[in-house]
Amino acid sequence: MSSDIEPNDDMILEVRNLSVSFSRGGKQMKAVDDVSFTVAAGETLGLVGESGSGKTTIGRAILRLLPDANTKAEGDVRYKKTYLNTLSNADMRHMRDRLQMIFQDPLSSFNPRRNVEDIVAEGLVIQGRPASERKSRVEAALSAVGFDPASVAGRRPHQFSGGQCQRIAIARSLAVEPELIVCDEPVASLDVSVQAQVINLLQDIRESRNLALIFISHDLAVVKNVSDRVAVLYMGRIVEIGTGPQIYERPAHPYTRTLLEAVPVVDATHKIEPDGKRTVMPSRNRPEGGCAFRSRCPRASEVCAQNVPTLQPAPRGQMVACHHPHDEPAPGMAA
Amino acid sequence: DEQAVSGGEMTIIAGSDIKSWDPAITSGTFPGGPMDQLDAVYGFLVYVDLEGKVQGGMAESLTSDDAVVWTLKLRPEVKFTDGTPYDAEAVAYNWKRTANPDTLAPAQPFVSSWIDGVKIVDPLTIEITLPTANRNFGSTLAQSAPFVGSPAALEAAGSDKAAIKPVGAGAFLFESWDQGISLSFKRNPDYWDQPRPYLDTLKFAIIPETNSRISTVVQGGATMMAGYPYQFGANAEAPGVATHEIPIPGLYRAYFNQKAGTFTDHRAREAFYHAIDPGRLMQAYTQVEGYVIPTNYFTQASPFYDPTYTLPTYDPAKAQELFNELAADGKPFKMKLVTYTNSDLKRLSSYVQQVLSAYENVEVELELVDQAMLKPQCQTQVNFDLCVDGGVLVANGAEPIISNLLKTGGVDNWGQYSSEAMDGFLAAANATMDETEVKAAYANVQKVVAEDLPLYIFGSETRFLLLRDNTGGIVPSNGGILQKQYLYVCEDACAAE
Amino acid sequence: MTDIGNMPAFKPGPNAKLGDIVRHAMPWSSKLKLPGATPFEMLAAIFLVLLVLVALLVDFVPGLVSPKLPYGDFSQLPEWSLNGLLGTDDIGRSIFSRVLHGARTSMMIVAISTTIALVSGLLLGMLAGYYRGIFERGVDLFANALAAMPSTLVVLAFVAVTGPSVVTIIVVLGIFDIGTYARVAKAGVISQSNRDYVLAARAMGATDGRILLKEILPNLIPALTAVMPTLMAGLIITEGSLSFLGYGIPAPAPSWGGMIASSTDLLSRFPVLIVGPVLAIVLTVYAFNTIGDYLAQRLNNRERES
Amino acid sequence: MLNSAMPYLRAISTRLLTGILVFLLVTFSATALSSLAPGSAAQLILGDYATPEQIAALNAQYGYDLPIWQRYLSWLGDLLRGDLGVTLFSQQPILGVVLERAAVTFEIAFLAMAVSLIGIPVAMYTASHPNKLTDKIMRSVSTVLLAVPTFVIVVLFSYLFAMVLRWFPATGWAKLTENPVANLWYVALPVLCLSLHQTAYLYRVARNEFVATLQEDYIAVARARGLPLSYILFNHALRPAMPQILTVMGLSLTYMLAGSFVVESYFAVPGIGWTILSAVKSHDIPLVQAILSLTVVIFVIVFMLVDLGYALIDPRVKVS
Amino acid sequence: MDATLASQPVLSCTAMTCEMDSVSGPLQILQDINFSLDTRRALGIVGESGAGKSMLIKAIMGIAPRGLRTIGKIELDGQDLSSLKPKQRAKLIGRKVGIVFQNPMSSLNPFVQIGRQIEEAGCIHLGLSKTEARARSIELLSFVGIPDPEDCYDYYPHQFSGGMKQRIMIAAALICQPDVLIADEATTALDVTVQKEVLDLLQTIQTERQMSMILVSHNLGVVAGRTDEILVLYGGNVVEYGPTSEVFRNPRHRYTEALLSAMPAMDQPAHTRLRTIPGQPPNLANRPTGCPFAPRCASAQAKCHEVMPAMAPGVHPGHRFACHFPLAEIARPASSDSAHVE
Ligand SMILES: Nc1ncnc2c1ncn2[C@@H]1O[C@H](COP(=O)(O)OP(=O)(O)OP(=O)(O)O)[C@@H](O)[C@H]1O
Ligand SMILES: Nc1ncnc2c1ncn2[C@@H]1O[C@H](COP(=O)(O)OP(=O)(O)OP(=O)(O)O)[C@@H](O)[C@H]1O
Ligand SMILES: [Mg+2]
Ligand SMILES: [Mg+2]
Repeated sequence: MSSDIEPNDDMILEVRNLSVSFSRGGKQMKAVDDVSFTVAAGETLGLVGESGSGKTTIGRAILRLLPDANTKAEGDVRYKKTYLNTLSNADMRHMRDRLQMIFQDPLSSFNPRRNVEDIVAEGLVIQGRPASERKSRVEAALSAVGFDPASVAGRRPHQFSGGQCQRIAIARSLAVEPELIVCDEPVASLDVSVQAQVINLLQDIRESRNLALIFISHDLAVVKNVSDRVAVLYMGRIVEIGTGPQIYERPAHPYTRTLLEAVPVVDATHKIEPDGKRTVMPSRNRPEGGCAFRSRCPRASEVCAQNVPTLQPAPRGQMVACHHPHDEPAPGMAA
Repeated sequence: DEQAVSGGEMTIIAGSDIKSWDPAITSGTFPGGPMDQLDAVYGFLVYVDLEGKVQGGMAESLTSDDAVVWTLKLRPEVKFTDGTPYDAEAVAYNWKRTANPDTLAPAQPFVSSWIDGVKIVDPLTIEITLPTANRNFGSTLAQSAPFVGSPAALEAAGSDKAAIKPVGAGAFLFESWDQGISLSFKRNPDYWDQPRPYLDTLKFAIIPETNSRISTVVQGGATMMAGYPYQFGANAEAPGVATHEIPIPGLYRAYFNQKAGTFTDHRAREAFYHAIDPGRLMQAYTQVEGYVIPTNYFTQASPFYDPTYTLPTYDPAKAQELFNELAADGKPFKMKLVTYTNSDLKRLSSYVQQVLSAYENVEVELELVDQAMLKPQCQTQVNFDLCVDGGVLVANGAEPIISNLLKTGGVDNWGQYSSEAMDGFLAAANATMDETEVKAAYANVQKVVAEDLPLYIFGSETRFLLLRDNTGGIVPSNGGILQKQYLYVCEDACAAE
Repeated sequence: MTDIGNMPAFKPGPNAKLGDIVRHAMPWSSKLKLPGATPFEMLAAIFLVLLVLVALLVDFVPGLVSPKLPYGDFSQLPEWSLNGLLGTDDIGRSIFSRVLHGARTSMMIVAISTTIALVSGLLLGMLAGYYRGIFERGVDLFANALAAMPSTLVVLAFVAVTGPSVVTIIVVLGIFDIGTYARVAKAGVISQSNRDYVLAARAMGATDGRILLKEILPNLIPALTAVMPTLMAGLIITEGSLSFLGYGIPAPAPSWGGMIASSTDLLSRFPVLIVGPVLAIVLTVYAFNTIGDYLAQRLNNRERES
Repeated sequence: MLNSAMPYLRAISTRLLTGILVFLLVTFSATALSSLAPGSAAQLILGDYATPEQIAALNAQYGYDLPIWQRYLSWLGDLLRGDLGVTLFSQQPILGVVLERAAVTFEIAFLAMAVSLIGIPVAMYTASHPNKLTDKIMRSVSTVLLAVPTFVIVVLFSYLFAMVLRWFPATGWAKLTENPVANLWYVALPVLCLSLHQTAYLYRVARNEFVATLQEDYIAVARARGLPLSYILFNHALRPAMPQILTVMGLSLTYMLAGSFVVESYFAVPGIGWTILSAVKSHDIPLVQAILSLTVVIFVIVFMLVDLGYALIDPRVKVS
Repeated sequence: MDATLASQPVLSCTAMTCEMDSVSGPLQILQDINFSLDTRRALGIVGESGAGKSMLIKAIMGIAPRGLRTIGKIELDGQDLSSLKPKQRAKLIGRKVGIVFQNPMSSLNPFVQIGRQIEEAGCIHLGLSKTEARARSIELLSFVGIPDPEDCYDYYPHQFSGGMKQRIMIAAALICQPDVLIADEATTALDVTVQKEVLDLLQTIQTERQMSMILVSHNLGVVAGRTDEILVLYGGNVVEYGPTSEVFRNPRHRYTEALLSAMPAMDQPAHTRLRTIPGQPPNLANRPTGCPFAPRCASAQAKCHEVMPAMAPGVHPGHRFACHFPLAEIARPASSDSAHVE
């Protein structure tokens, strides 16, 4: 079904038909189901979706960071000319200076027993760089995220605030000079005031180094700000993918619209009229067969229960996996 | 015995369990030991009384005029509890069984030496003709083969010792045995000597801890335990409790290995005697001062005591000299002391080690083994230099213990001591009924002991019972084992002395 | 030993805290860094430090007699002198000297057994926690089997085989603690593996060996040190029980359990003589347990904060 | 309902499987060890005058000369046939002996456990008033109690209560079924000695667990709702703290079964602790094996019960 | 102020300060808090993490951690809470205030059936009988939109999703028919779509039951359309307090304004640079002498570093802020959708 996505050399990353399933207590659970997308050099792809929709799993599957024990991953991940999924562990290790990751909880992504320079230098140590080179690159990376290397020297991660920690995490990734960074909810644990700093920092770095980013977040406003293109995930499948304006201004998938409607807007000019129906949304368990969203979908029909919708071009150019896509502006959006 | 009353129950505390009911396998003379438990079921055929005289038990008498021909008279109408008669046939059967090497009886060498001279005169009379005169035949028999089991029961068990059922004609009937915990007997209603036994129930309780044993008696949880006054301390004065002396002196001794190792050299044995102050050693052992230290095998209380021949005395300078001499000869004094894990013995051995270690050219190693492993290690494997057996060895009436200890190949001769002179004097003492000849022979024995130093003799003591003061009918036999048929529970404190 | 007479006078007022008194009496104790420790914990730490010092330096204590040679008469009651402080034992040795030398015996057993257990437990636990699967099952099985066997009994059986020997005791006791260390290490590895820093290291291209040794291992140390004192206290108790039963350290080496056993028999006549060794073992176990609790509490707090 | 029972069944069967493996491991080690020990049963049965040949012959008769694994297999075979044999000397059926003595040990262990349960309410109280005087006192007391090894407690208590004060019997036993009153009297000291340590241990674990539980968010919620402290303790804190307490109780039960030999041999109580000790000494290997097997079986059962307890207490637990 | 019945506040705090000892000296966790909540009104409390939002709620509820000293007056329904004994106080609050906490996963006791957890406060405070309590909890369960309330009564918390748990928490908070409902970050841990459902539910209940409500959040968007008044906390101080629409439309304190513009908005194009607030929130152990925000404020003057600004009234009635150099009042039509026009 994704054969229409041609191998494209502008795209530094291509994910094709990626499926990941976890086995738990004998049961197989498909966390990612046949996902395909590409990322161009210097481009930011936003991944949004509710909790458990498989965002993190996709990010980790690309970087081959999923646990081996109970995981089964299928599909191709091509980085430039290399198929990452077929590399040996040793070869993959060599790729790691080009592909990096930033985690949601910066503090827990640092070894509490290390000091800041060691943390930032770790990738370089693993890559076997000489000490002198390490020192200069660590300093450069720390300066790039706005630290005075001398003043942070020797300090431990817990002596820094959340925003500072996230900046150190970015420095750690930058030190190895990667070409693509997967950012897994990098600002979710941060306060608004700090979140802005980190987002700005990521944007600056992206521009100055022509970095490609995969930016995972459940905050649609943040994703809108940072992304060139956005993929909306629902239960392990991409339900809509397109450029930011396409998705935000004319969302075609009913789920995308639900998400957009739910975003709390900083607008106190009028009181929100609460939705009077207070019944809970029907269970969020995946229904058997058909479109996974149909149990929550106001537009669901017979066909939704029978056929799994595939990604199709929507009127505004984005791709949407829906039998009944919308073609009107987003709620609250001017046409 | 006047006020003896029937009924009641007594519990004798034992230190360890018996291993089988085989009447041919007996050892130990201490109350609570295996012989004590076998006595309840089998009863003594003959026994040695406090004066050292052989008395009739299940038998009426054992007598001889010339020490060569002995007549055993049995009592009429005695029956084993399985109904078979306790007659000459049964006794002879048991002796034959003991003489058979397959039975593995300790008394096998003794019994087999005269088994061919056994003649059944009538169902109640046996005549034994010894190959050589043995004035101590009766006491030796009482000590080493006193029990007679029902031939039918023994026959039934075949070669499987564990399968032997306790069927005797003794005062009590075996009731139950809880391995490692307790044994229980009930009155034999058909006992020949009515109204004895007096007790309805007799029990043995196995309690390993000395303190626990003492408290148990003090609290009335058991009737009696054997021990020494130093162990009882103030508990002997507790209400309801009495002590009872069994006035037969015993020897504390240790075996020198004379087959191999340091002590094969006479100087080493002598040095050992010189090196340790036996008075202090006894004090360390018992934590009580003022023991009289025996000067030879026979103590002052013994009719055979001869002050002429004495063992070497404490003389550290001399000891050091000998140790140096040994070292100079390339035979440095290096010994392994083996004993079992009893706290008194631990103390004793630690003291020996401590004292010897203060000398130069001396090395002492201790090995504490399980009580059950002591005999195998010392007797069978002869794997020691000095082996200390616990408790005292009853030395009344010289035989059979003295021969067992000192004769070449004697069953208790763990040190493998062997001396023709000694063997000759021991035989001479046995061969005559003449008291002066006996005395002369034993004087020579003491001379050889003082010269050869076959054993390390360091103390003597009599054994005591700690018992409830309402215990009556205490009739010791063979140096300490109470005859169960006489025991009774009295109303007042009849045991208090 | 410091001369008590030379200490400056210090009169604890009614409101003086135990901690002040301790700090005053032992000025160096404030250098012992135990953040947030109560006075009892300080005392316990000081006690353990002293114990280790005693174990190392007992031979150099001036005036202290040998623990193997007679000092006075048998079973002498305590008197006011260095060697007679706790009385003499049943064969006249100084109990005080034996208690101090017993500390060396106990500390040596504790140190070596713990090293054995810690190294093997750590290795097994890390493999089990990191690779899970068959490793984990094997290690669990091993730990369960150890837990299902009464350790004292097994040592008894071993002692029956090899004869009483320090080596046997140390090794068997060490083996019995492997299970616990392995469990703690395993749990630690599993919980650390769930932290993102392990993933971050993988993302940097770290090998399993590097992750285990350089990333995870240092973070296991707090949990391991927190269980260590408690296990050490257990070792002291087990060693004491064995020596008490007569299967422990061979004589004449001084051991607390053996000393208690020998005073037990004479308890009705010389009850005071049991005080020294009992106090030694109780205080030591108390100190180990207290420090163990302190470390566990700190670990808890740290985990809660993070 | 069958569906909801399935996970339990699976959890129990995996436990059982582990249990069986542990059982095999432990009993095999026991066989191996016993065959290495010096001396032999034959030696003890035949007495001190047996020749090495006779001993060897009897060993052959008992099969003690076979290689370890063969001996082990034949023992296993006998076990599967339900034939545990008889004790070496008294020829009692081992099964009966072991069960009877296990009952004694169980009684002591259970009573000690029951006594130690008073640690829980005390823990509840002190945990809800942390760092108050009672808490401090109880903590110190329990630390001190934990520091006194059982053998020291046994020595001191038997000296004090049996020798000096004579309140309780120094040794002995009366069967519960035959004389319950006497049984209580005999059981008092052993139980006291065992439970002291136990109570302190349980108290500490329970206190720490309650302190931790009381810091949970849902306790804050309950407090915010103005619920009284006692209500919160019993209705909200007790159950969450139970799994940990249960684990400790399970561990202690096995500890008490295994660690009972000092207590039992000192008080001459006919339980399995003392029995195994004397059986080891007298090389009664079938008896040792039987007791060890029982210990493992108990261990497995106790932990299965603990698991089951988790499932009963904690509604979230379905499969281990 | 005249005490007419209409403006009688349900809950008010006057000059409330909370202090706590720490290793580095006493911490002023909250300083001089004043606010009052009228009946049927909703108050939003916003601020960064560590600003003291939860502490404020806990201090009011009397469940602050050990060692916290609360000075000042808290009045509930006209009754001064500090004059009550702890037990009475707990009972009063338990009856009059319902509370929903941040983490639905940990706020429900996993060991107790949810029905019991809902009704227990009712049984204790109102003396409801078992059957009454059961009936009422089932009614509440269906009221908060839990399907099959009869069955759910006996379920355990783990059988519900996060959003459902939060609804159950709401039901439990309503059992005593409280006058005030407090939601402390009640939706932070939830997905956006679920957050909307829960917020809608809270708002509906508040109006239906004519309760007062306090909505605590660090997300300005959450309180924006759903509250009447808003209280902005910064480092334990109230920096701005006033009608929600006023504060959002025309923030006067520079912190409030900075916070608002730091948020990425849905109406900005991609890659818009966001405004940042440099520096970090104040260290409570070592507060700056002047305005707590001064070290991070772009327009701070010397005075700001020296003098602590007092709360000053703004133009709009009820709008107060603590800033020496507040932002200018912008005149804009009161009700307009112009915010959405680019
Ligand atoms: N190691 C694992 N083993 C088993 N299941 C897993 C594992 N990791 C993730 N899952 C499951 O896979 C699904 C997708 O998880 P994932 O973490 O990718 O979601 P997400 O979109 O990142 O959610 P969130 O917003 O909560 O981070 C979830 O249902 C999760 O429970
Ligand atoms: N138990 C405590 N001991 C000491 N300080 C505390 C304690 N609890 C909270 N604090 C401090 O009180 C201040 C206010 O904390 P509070 O939890 O009220 O913040 P908050 O605004 O609710 O933050 P968040 O958005 O993270 O929930 C913080 O600086 C915090 O460090
Ligand atoms: Mg995620
Ligand atoms: Mg909060």
